[in-house]
Amino acid sequence: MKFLARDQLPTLLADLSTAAEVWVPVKQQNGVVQFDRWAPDVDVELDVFLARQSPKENVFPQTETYLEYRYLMVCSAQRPEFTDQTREELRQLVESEGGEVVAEVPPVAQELLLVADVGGGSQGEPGLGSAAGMDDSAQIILGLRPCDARGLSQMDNVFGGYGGFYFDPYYNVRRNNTTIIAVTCRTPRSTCFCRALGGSPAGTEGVDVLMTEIEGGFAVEAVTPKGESLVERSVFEKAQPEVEESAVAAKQAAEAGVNVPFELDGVREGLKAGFDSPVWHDLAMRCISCGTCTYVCPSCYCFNINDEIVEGTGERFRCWDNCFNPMYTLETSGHNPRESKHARFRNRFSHKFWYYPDKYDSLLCSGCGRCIMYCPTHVDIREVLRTMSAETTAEKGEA
Amino acid sequence: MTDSSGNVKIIAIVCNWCSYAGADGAGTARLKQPYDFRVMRVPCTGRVDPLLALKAFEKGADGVLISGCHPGDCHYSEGNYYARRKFELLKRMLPHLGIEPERYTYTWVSASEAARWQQVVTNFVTKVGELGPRQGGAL
Amino acid sequence: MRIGVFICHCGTNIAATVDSHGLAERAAELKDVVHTEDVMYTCSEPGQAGIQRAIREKGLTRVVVAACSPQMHEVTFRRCVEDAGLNPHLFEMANIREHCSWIHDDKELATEKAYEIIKMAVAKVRTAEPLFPNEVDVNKDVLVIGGGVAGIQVALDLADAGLKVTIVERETTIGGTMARLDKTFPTIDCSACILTPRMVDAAHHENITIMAYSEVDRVQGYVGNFVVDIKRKAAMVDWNRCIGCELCVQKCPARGPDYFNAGLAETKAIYIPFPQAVPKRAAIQTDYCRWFQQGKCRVCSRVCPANAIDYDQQDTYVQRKVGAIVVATGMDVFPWEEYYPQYGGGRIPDVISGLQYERMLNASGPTGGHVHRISNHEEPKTVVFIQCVGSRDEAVGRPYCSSVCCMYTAKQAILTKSHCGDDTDVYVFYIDIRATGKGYEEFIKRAQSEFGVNYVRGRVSKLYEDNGKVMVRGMDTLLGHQVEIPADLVILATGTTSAEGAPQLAQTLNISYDEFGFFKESHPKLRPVETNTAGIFLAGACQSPKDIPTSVAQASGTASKVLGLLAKDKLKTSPEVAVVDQSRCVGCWKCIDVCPFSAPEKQELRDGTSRSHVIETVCQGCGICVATCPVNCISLKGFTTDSLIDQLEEALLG
Amino acid sequence: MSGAEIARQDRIRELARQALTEGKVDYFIGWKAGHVPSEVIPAFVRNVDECDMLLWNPLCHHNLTTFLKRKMPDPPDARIGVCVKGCDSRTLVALLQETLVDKERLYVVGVPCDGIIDRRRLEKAFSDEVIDIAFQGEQVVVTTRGGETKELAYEELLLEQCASCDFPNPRYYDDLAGELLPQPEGPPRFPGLEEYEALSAEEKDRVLADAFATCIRCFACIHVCPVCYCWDQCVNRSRRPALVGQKVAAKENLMFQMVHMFHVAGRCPSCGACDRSCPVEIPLYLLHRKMNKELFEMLGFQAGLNVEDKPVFQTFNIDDALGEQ
Repeated sequence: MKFLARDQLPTLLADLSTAAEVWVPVKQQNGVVQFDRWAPDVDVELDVFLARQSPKENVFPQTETYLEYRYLMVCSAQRPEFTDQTREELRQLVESEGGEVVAEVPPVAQELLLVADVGGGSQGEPGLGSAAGMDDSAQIILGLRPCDARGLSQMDNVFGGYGGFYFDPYYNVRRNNTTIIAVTCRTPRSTCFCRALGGSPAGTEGVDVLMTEIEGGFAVEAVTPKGESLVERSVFEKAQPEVEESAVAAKQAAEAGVNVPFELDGVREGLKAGFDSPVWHDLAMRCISCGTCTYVCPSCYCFNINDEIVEGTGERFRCWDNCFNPMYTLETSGHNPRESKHARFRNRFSHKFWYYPDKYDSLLCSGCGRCIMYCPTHVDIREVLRTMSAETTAEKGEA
Repeated sequence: MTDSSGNVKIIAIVCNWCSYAGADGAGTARLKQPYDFRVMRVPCTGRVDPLLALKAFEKGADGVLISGCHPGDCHYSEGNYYARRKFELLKRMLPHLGIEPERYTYTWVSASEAARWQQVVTNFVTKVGELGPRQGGAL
Repeated sequence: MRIGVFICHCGTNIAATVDSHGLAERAAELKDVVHTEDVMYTCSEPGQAGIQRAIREKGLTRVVVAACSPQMHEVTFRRCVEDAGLNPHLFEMANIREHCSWIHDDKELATEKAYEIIKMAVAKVRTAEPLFPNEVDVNKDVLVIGGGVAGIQVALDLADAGLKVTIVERETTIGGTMARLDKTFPTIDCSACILTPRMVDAAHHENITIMAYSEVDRVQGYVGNFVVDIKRKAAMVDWNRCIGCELCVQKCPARGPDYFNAGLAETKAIYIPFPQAVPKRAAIQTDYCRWFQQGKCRVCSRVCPANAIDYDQQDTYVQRKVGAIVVATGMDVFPWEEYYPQYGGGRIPDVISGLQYERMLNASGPTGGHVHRISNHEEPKTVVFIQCVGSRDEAVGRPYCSSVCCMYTAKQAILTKSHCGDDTDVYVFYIDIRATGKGYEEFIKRAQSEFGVNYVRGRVSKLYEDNGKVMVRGMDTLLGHQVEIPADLVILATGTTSAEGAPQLAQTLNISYDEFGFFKESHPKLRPVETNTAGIFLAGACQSPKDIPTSVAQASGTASKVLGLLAKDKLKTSPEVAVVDQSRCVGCWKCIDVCPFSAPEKQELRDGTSRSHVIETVCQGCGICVATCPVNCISLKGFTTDSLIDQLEEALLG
Repeated sequence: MSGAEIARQDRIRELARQALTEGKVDYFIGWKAGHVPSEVIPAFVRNVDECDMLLWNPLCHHNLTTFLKRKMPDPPDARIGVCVKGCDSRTLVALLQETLVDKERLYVVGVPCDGIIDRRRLEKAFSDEVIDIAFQGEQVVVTTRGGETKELAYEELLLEQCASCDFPNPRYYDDLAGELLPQPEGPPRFPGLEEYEALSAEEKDRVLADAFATCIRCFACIHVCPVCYCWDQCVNRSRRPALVGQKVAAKENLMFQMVHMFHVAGRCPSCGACDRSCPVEIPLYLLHRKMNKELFEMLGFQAGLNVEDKPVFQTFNIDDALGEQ
């Protein structure tokens, strides 16, 4: 364990920012705290309990360009047929344009070929769908809470190829270059329920370094090898025994401030048993079917992919999506299996506590409580889970 | 006045029956006009959603001009009456959105007003030209 | 998708300022463009054949022609591509002539602009979809608005061809301006002798209904299926009973100004404008009637042998369904009094308008054909005509030539000589003599040489009264000196102006009119009697000042166009109409609220919900609903939101 | 809480009970306490014995009209009782003008309102969580989770729009909960715009670009809006036409909000629901309230005043005197 004097925090940040981009919670002009790039004139905001959004966007940007492309007219008026000569001409063009031919579509359309300009980011090596062209510079996120870090770690499974599923190059390039320095909660809110999900206000899942606020500074623990090397820096002092004691006390106080509003056991079963329960209608009554809860959630990861194209030049990018969006499940036929509000509502909770755990062996909720706080109508996930747990009991009771 | 440098991009959305014909008339009369505007033809100004004008700004237009039949002369009798309320709201909101008021105008040019078309376009393009290309831009 | 782009030189009309050949090379690089060529005259026979050949040989699925305005040749090229097997709506025009080459001088900039215009057209045609017209039944009845010589001619031509025609005339009799004329040039035959038989023909024709003292109140519908509301103004006389005996007129004690005689005389409060009126029916001018103004009298009611007087009569409305409408509302005389203070502004009694003089010359007019001075009823010894009063005069906002004044002045000058004798001095002040019709120049010559009319080239600067004479001061520009003539009578060759209320009627009909109130033809040369609203046609002086021969000739031309339209049993409607994507309609019904044509309707689906549906044959394609629909689920075929955005992007991002 | 407030609350409960007992409605929408006393949330009451949980106090900010719009009633043909404040009632009137809610299936309880407090502003005064807000006469007693207590003046905590409210009384209701309040005189007020209006075009551009860079396109503003009812078909999501770019970036986000603004123009009375629902606190009132100010100056129009009026863009007047050139 190390100690960081409070007045040394800017020194640490300055030091860190020489090798990486450093992100910290910052109070914006309108009073909202969001993660922002650190710079010498930026105040780190650790008083406000949770930033408005988790730093999910640092590893999973809301909008991310996969590739840019443009059509080359190889069979235009000048080149009426697709011949070997055309192919050669195309090869030369590709060489000069620095792209990649990904499709040739003669003779049906006869007029176009697709050239990928870049893979992944906005500039760089060719390679469709690869992350080769991505900005892979290192980043350090300091000041997030353990629940936010846990949210990232839960997402890692879906993007990381867990269980042989898809490995997302974009996400992982960022994730691997990211170092997480979490800060133990000082004043948990009534909406917090990390403990109900096996977490803790001083939890270390997904954390590289955990800092705990104590008098005069922070008790600093390295959690991972990445963290070990980070705390080698000279700005960290060797911790005196009382630092450790204060840290334990601070963590215990934080733990005591977090409620356990429901039993996790039985939630999955309850959701399963109550899939068709009319109680979903009552629960969803208040929901206005927007997407706020998923976009402020540290672990919701859904996205969709769009193409936007002007005169042969286009871009393919992904954007966050959410299960309340009608197009989320809209089929090409026009049929939408989740047409009604309650069905979409049901999906969010079932996914977090039933489908995702079944597939990725992890919950998809870290109990930060943002969805409760920022829901325009204050739909309460705890109330939903409690109610659905009761569904099993009721069913069992009847049986 | 005639052909200017081409450093601003201006969209002129005109109705088929009056202003497009007025612009045609101006061409037929060889009335010289500035270079920096592109005409988009619609059947009626009533077809023009103010969001389309905003879309033009979003896509980088430095000025948007909408022109239709004079009130009372709409080929479809009512299109420009509906349109002008929307256009006026847009006109009042644009400065609020950080777009200088000179960058947008809506007006009426009839099929016989070739000279008026020339004057409208010239004035508008000149004003926008003086402001120059739009910088930055929330929209 | 295989787009062909054809870039026209239009001789040098385009090529002088736009590099058409260079554009053809550049356009070949645009996405989906597989064929480009530049053509000397694309609209010519070989030009069109070239397009058709390219469609066949290169398998084009879309065509763009960069040439003149679509208003000029869109129809031409649509037909051209259709003949080659392509849907006509997979064609788009890029206007690089009226909107580019003709308005710019700098070739480089104009070429660049033309390229962008072409790109916009290519972007538009890329999202174009094949469209197919609908067919609607055609009502073969015709409405003619205005019962002057043009309206009568149209009506008779159409009625003779077997169509049912309704003439709506706002005065109590048909006849129009011609009925007020004495003689006609260049033959000096009697106006009434030509016109009144035609009026009677119209009245007796089994296919013609005359609705006099009526006005068009509202027009709905579209070509082939107009619904017209006609207001029958209350004449205060039951015309089904009135026999036109004029007893009431003789006995009526109240007088009012006489429009028919151009204010030269007074008429009775109950009146019939002239003896040969058709229909010959009396009407009360309530403004002057003692019963209506003072609540006593009722003489007409007592003397009427037919018991036709009805003081309680109200305006009534009737509805007519017709397939075509002909507008023949004629013209009015320029109100010179307001504009020419230098001519006394109407305060010098012996200065009168050409039409007033026409009435004075007329044997059944207020003076019985006797020419005299207004001030003292003496026969004039010196008569001066002044031409171009209210014509060719930008100072009074009338830059146009009224086209009839030169000729009617010559006619009136000749008639003056014959009415007052050769010893009467007649002067005509003119700017130029316009005598372009058949026999017209010869007629002028006769006035000068045979009748001794003095033609003085120059404008009259001032008229004033002096010692019982009207002093005419002006410039003889040929001799180059001032002239001053003491005249007994001065006749102003007042110009023509559009008929009163013409702009309002144009708005009712949805047709265009110019700044002077004359109705606009669809194209001055290609579609001279059509308006921009399909099914509405023009005849006579409502379009521009015309003399009688021209009006009648045009009227017959109009009749043939109407016959051409109504020869079909079904009409194809434009497929460029609004269509609702019902899967996205949220049923807010704003479209129904805003449509001027009642084209959208609620349609119940099988699941019991209702969605909007646009009746294609009723939709006129304005797109107001499209701009109003919050979910943008209504699209206007041919002008979809996407195609507009694509064009924006081409113009702004390309 | 004042006597009047308590009387209103009692009356709401009584009317709800009556409506449910008589079978006039399938459920009744009002307000109730959330998971902490400082939080008031929409309540859906189906049983008579639940009526006592209905609340009325200056925390009842939710515009419940939003639960009447398309796709919200469950079942779709439910007969619904609903509480509306003055501002809420104008959104209801706007829906009624378009006949988009069925009057026959509706039972409206109008609640005269002295003003709602700005919870967001209040919370920013504390670093700890506010868990209780109690009303004692003109004072508001705020308690945090850590046990800190502060007394603040009610007047000073009011939402900006409430501090200069033009319609404290409902414009439309079947029954009234409490006595009508005095109707303010004078022209409508559009507070909070002066500072922004005084900025230069460049500065406004900057403010909007910064604000909309933080937008996350969650659709809260649109879904919470009672007069924005296209639901799944919102053109903001549409790819055909592609009116709004799907990238989440400042320009596209402002365009997104423009769609919302122009689509509610003439029907939006600036109830402020969108503003209060935005999770990243974008000052949407700057746009929507301004739009209403302009509409008023332009045509003397105010949205949602009388059921028989037409929304301003669904009609026209030939004599509209506007500023075209």
